[in-house]
Amino acid sequence: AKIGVSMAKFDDNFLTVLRNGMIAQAKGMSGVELQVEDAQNDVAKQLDQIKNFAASGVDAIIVNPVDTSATQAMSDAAAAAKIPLVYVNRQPVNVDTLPDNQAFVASNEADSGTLETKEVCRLFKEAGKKEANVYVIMGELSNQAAVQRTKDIEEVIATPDCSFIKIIDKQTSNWDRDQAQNLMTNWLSTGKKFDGVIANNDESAIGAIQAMKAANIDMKTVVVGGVDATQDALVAMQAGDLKVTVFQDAAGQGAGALDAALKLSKGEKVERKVYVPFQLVTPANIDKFLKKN
Amino acid sequence: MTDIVLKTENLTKRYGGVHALEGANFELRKGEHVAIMGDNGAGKSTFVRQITAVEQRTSGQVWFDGKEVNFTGPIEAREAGIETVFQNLALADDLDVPSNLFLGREKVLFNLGPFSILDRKYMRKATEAALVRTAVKIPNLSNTIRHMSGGQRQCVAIARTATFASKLIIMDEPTAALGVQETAQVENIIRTLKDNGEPLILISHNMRQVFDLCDRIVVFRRGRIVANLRKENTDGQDIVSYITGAKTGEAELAA
Amino acid sequence: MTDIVLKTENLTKRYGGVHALEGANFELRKGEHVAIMGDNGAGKSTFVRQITAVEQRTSGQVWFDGKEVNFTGPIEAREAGIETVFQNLALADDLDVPSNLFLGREKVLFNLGPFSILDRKYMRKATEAALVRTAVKIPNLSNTIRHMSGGQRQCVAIARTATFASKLIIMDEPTAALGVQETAQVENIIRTLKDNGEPLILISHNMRQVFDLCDRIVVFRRGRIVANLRKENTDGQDIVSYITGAKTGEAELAA
Amino acid sequence: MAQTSHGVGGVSYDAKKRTWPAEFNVFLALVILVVIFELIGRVFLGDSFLFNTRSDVAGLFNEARLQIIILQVSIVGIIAIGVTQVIITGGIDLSSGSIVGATAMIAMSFAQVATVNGNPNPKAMFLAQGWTDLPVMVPLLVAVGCGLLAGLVNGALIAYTRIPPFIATLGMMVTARGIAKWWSKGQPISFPTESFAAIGKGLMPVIIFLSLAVLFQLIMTYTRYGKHCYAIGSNEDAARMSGIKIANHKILVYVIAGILAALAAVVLSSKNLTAQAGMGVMYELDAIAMAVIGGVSLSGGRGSIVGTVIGSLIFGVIISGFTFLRLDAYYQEMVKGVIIVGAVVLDQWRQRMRALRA
Amino acid sequence: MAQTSHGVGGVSYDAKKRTWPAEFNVFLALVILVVIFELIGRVFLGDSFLFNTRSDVAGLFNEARLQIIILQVSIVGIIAIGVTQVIITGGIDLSSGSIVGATAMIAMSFAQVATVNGNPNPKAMFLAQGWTDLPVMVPLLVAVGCGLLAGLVNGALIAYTRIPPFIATLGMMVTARGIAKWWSKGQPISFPTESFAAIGKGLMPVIIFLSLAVLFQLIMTYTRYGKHCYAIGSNEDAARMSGIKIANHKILVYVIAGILAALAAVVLSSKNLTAQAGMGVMYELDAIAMAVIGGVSLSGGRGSIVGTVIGSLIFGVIISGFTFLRLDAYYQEMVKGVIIVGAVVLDQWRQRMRALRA
Ligand SMILES: Nc1ncnc2c1ncn2[C@@H]1O[C@H](COP(=O)(O)OP(=O)(O)OP(=O)(O)O)[C@@H](O)[C@H]1O
Ligand SMILES: Nc1ncnc2c1ncn2[C@@H]1O[C@H](COP(=O)(O)OP(=O)(O)OP(=O)(O)O)[C@@H](O)[C@H]1O
Ligand SMILES: [Mg+2]
Ligand SMILES: [Mg+2]
Repeated sequence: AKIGVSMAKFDDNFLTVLRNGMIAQAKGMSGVELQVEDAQNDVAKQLDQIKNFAASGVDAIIVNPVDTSATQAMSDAAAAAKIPLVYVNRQPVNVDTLPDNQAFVASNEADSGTLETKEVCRLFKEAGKKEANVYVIMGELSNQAAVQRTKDIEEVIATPDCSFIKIIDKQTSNWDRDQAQNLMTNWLSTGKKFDGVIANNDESAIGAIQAMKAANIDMKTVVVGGVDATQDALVAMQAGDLKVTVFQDAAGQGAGALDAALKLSKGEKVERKVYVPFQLVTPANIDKFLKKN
Repeated sequence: MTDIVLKTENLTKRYGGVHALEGANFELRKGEHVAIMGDNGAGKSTFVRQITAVEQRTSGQVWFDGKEVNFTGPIEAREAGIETVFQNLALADDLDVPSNLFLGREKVLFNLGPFSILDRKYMRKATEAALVRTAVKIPNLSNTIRHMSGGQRQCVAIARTATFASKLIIMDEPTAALGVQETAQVENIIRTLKDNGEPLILISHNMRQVFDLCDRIVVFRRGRIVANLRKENTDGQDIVSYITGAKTGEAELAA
Repeated sequence: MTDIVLKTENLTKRYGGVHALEGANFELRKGEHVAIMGDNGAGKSTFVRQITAVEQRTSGQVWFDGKEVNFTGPIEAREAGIETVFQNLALADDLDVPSNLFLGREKVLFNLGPFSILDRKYMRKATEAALVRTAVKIPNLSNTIRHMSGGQRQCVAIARTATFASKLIIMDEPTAALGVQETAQVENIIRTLKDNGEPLILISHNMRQVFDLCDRIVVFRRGRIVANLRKENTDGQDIVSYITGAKTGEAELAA
Repeated sequence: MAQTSHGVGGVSYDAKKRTWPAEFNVFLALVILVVIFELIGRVFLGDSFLFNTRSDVAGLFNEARLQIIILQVSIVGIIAIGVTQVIITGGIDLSSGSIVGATAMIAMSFAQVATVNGNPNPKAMFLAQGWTDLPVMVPLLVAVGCGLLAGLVNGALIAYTRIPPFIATLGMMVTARGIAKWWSKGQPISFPTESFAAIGKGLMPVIIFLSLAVLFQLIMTYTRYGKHCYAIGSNEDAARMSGIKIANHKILVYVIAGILAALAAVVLSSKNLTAQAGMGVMYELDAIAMAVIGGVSLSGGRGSIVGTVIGSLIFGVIISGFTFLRLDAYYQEMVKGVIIVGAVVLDQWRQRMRALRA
Repeated sequence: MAQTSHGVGGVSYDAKKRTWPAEFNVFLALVILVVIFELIGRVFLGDSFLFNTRSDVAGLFNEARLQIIILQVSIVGIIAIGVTQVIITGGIDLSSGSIVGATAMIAMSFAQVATVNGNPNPKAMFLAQGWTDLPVMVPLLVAVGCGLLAGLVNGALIAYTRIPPFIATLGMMVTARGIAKWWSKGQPISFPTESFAAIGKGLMPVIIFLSLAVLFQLIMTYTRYGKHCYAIGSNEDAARMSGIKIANHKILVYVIAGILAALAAVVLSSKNLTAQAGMGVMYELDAIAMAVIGGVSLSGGRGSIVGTVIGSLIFGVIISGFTFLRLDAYYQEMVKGVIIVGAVVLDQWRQRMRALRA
């Protein structure tokens, strides 16, 4: 079977693992041919890719949506071409009205920022802090995961349980380690006292850690949290610099999506929704994740 | 005073430390053809650029057609009725000959503001007619100006100026690149203008031409007007001595 | 045959449908000064551009300095010893005068390949000396060429050509924009070249100049050489009739 | 020498020796590209790029492919029509991609429905104000207004302060992207009305693109506006001295480019049934590349809309061809760069050959 | 009229009336910007932008801020040095950001350690081949090689096929980004050796940036290379007719730009202890903007490295100023665009004033 895959972007650490999970799965099966395209984070390009797949007559399409609210047009396009479609990793907005031969395999993005911030909050309490000041490093402002995770952080901090945490400032690093490093150095130049940094992703957290280390800040005194559980992040955690990150089973999602697509292409029924939960990673359970991403 | 077409008082232009034009007092009367001569870098073109407002003058005043004028750009000068052949010709290299001739005042079929439809046939015909008067040969009018010879370019610029009615024509070295025949034709055009009573300022290095065509000769030297002589009261030798500085002094005013 | 510096056979250039140059046969001997005349658009500059390889010829052959040459660009022509004042002058507008004079052959203090250190003092001095010979006045040598008057630009281009030793000098209308004094000076420069036995091709529309300075006159018309006359065997009237086409026919060859 | 004419006197001119329009070269590059894909397909995949090899559908051509080739470049193509005019006047417009983003966000928020599947629209911006289910003219006018405003700012900056177009539009690029992100604080805006959604449905984008292209090709060729674009791009000083009102003209050009970008935003968000702040990123570069591949000179004064349309088709063929060949995505970008360069090299090479042979 | 000189004869020249170097304007814009931030800070935040208001550290200035202002632009600044030379010759380089990405990936894979925290390096590219813990010269030479190659391709395309630099480098931009993604199939490459990590540590990027800037400012002013850059940018035809070897020179310029981009990649990946395929995205635009803000003319022939350095500082001040003012991230981009344009407008305005007053 020929399967067309459109990924939101290629140069994203997490999505790369997801994609590789899918490719590894396909290699193990005979007669499965994957055609993976890079939508370069462009909704319109993604829609065009689906139409290009249709023109090439693939048997099923897997989409890792750039934008979960842009999926209606994609569903329509695939339905018009009578080709099964599986969304992966990001929950499409039209999830309740998906046609019969469409499905999705995704995680609930709202969990990641919540898990991260709750753990940061717990660590502060454990350290006996009555008041904690934090900086928030956001991802790309036009990206939903960034918007969602930032919202999660704010919601957790708004709960009475964690309301002793104050956000000094929140700025964007565009997911980028270098920008995060520069941003953190700029913050350090203001001389404000702070107790932690909550970042939207691990790369930004690592950038902040590097800036703090360059400024000779004792990493035991600050709590830094990220999301993704990348290899670099896990190493930073082993070194005691990063305190919290959140794992998402990328490879598992990829493989699951491929499974669903193959079944749909054969006309079989599949579960409409598959949720793969996020998992909190701390020094306590890090060993479980070392080989995963 | 009423027959004075153009008058400048104390017209001055400096480029940084370069004093290109210093206190020029100049008058041009109705129907008069005046020549401006002077060394290279004497300030002749600078004088023209101030009058036509291609540049903004440092100080001084200009009267044109009876009133003081402060043009903010060459468009205004042109709209007021000053047609100029600039030394650098001011042609659009990528356009063909008719487009250049009618640049900025295209003939249109319907007026739809900026989106007016051009009357291309008419412009082509008119261009051919205008070029015939200069005797220049241009093998293909649809070639771009970029691909024209030096003289061809100059003839296009002259034809453009001669095609449209105006109150004052200024030509900055119009025949510099022209051949023998073309020069003769352009001189004929200038004579026709004279007969029609149209005033003209001619900048030229060609003594014969100046004496043939003009009533009065103004000499620039180092940014200053050093002589202002009626043709009858002077000769080539005299002019040269003003140009080189052998004779000096704010010269006797001709009437 | 050994005293022939430059020879072309059947040199032809077409631009699309424009036959700008058709089968030009031309010879130049050691120490000879030859003038090229002709109407605007007759193909004079085109002829120069083919010899100096600014453009690639459509057909024909060129011999220079005893051997057949096929320059692929103006650099090669220059390296072979042909110095040219082009009609469009070929100056870099944003550079100052000394930089333009030494463009492409800067004097260096240490040779470090492309990163050689320039000898700026020397170049400035040499520029002043070279410009004095043309009598042009330039108030500030550090101003960019963009801000020079037409004649000043032309003088810089001429000074550049006259400063460097060469086997053949070509000047395309070198005095077109020059004043009376400057023209006289440049003519002196050309006479000095004659005295030194350096061969020269001069394109000019100025009959007096041509008869003053050159040994032989070649007339172009509509892309063809229509006359090739020793100065002694002709006069201005005769030349004009060739230019205008009143006289025609592959003219009697001068020796 | 055959038949010669003499123009206005002068040297012989062989009128039969017509010069090909510059667009021909580009068209040739397009054809070569299609043939290459077709050949590779036949030889290595046993499949046809353009022709129909499936039994379940009728017709000579693979219509789905023909459609997507042009459909996928229609939106950037609309932008490229404006960008072409800007470049012909000697300018450049880096802001079009961001204008698309900002306009899509703003216009879409006036095109939303009140209820989705019986629930209140979760993404509606102006639900509280009751600005939902508005007639399609409202978002359209809002979009045109946005494009006009952005173009006006670009044009006025360039015309009056004389800063380089690169900087003025770079500033607009950054600012408009900021506005796009700020408008809904990064949230996408979705669920448009039926009538709004109709604008980008099916082949509508193609129809809009081609109609605009024809319109502006005519304008560039036959009107004073077009003539002045070329004149200004060719020699701005000369145009100024000839009395062309440079400032007014430039403002008009950038306003047109802005409005076209805004129209592209409408089509784009309608086609995708959503607007998001990241829309249109890098579109400006693609649009410029389409124009340049189509023979528009970046130094101004030369080029045509027709050329740009052909340039956009080259893009479309590249993208569809890659998917057709099932080329690994990693190689696609590398090869795409090579093909863009190759198309222009071919064009240059043919022009030089012609000049030499002439 | 005071003291006048007559140059080589001719009209009066008032030698005392010196024209300010163009860089002065840009510097003024920088100072104004700093003053604005200082004032806003004092009035609204009760804090100082540049001066030290803390009791726990010594010194007049807020040294941390002074450092980060320049540190954060050093890497793009290194690129801008090369881009400035390219623009002065009348070209443009859109590929530098992608060259950074590709070079960082490739060079970093030769700079990895074998073991991290006792485990084998999970990200090592050449663990199997045993190419780990190599001396720092290896990744450095690999980087220079990458930059040289990319520059050579750019330069050769532009010099020999005569395609516009915009297209040649756009092609390289797309291709090099493709290579960056393909090299490790999208995976980041991390954990470099100590010696490699030292290159980007602390203020090293600043030192490298400023040394390169001084070096190339001298080269542009005092050597034949510099003179020819200006000549080609000013009038390429004239330069060609004057016997400058245009092709060779252009290739050299693009090679230098490529190598500088590669050095920036080394510094960047060393500073961040990682290389990622997305590194350097949009750096080319920032670098070009720095140059143009610094007074480099996009039509070629004018500008200087000093100007570009000041332009880069304007960028640095903007970024730090925003964080200092704790400006909402959503507004930052909007304001940044406005400031970029404002800096250039100020420059233009002063130049025009000067021309009028002269
Ligand atoms: N924009 C400028 N900046 C600086 N100096 C200038 C500028 N324009 C002209 N100049 C200088 O002013 C002087 C007068 O120049 P102008 O062009 O008026 O001379 P001209 O009399 O027309 O000479 P020509 O006969 O060579 O055309 C010259 O020395 C010239 O170098
Ligand atoms: N690149 C080109 N493309 C097309 N036609 C050209 C090109 N260059 C020159 N021509 C044409 O070739 C003819 C000869 O031009 P050329 O420049 O040799 O004339 P010329 O004798 O030097 O004239 P002038 O005395 O005016 O300088 C002209 O008709 C010109 O229009
Ligand atoms: Mg002059
Ligand atoms: Mg000529």
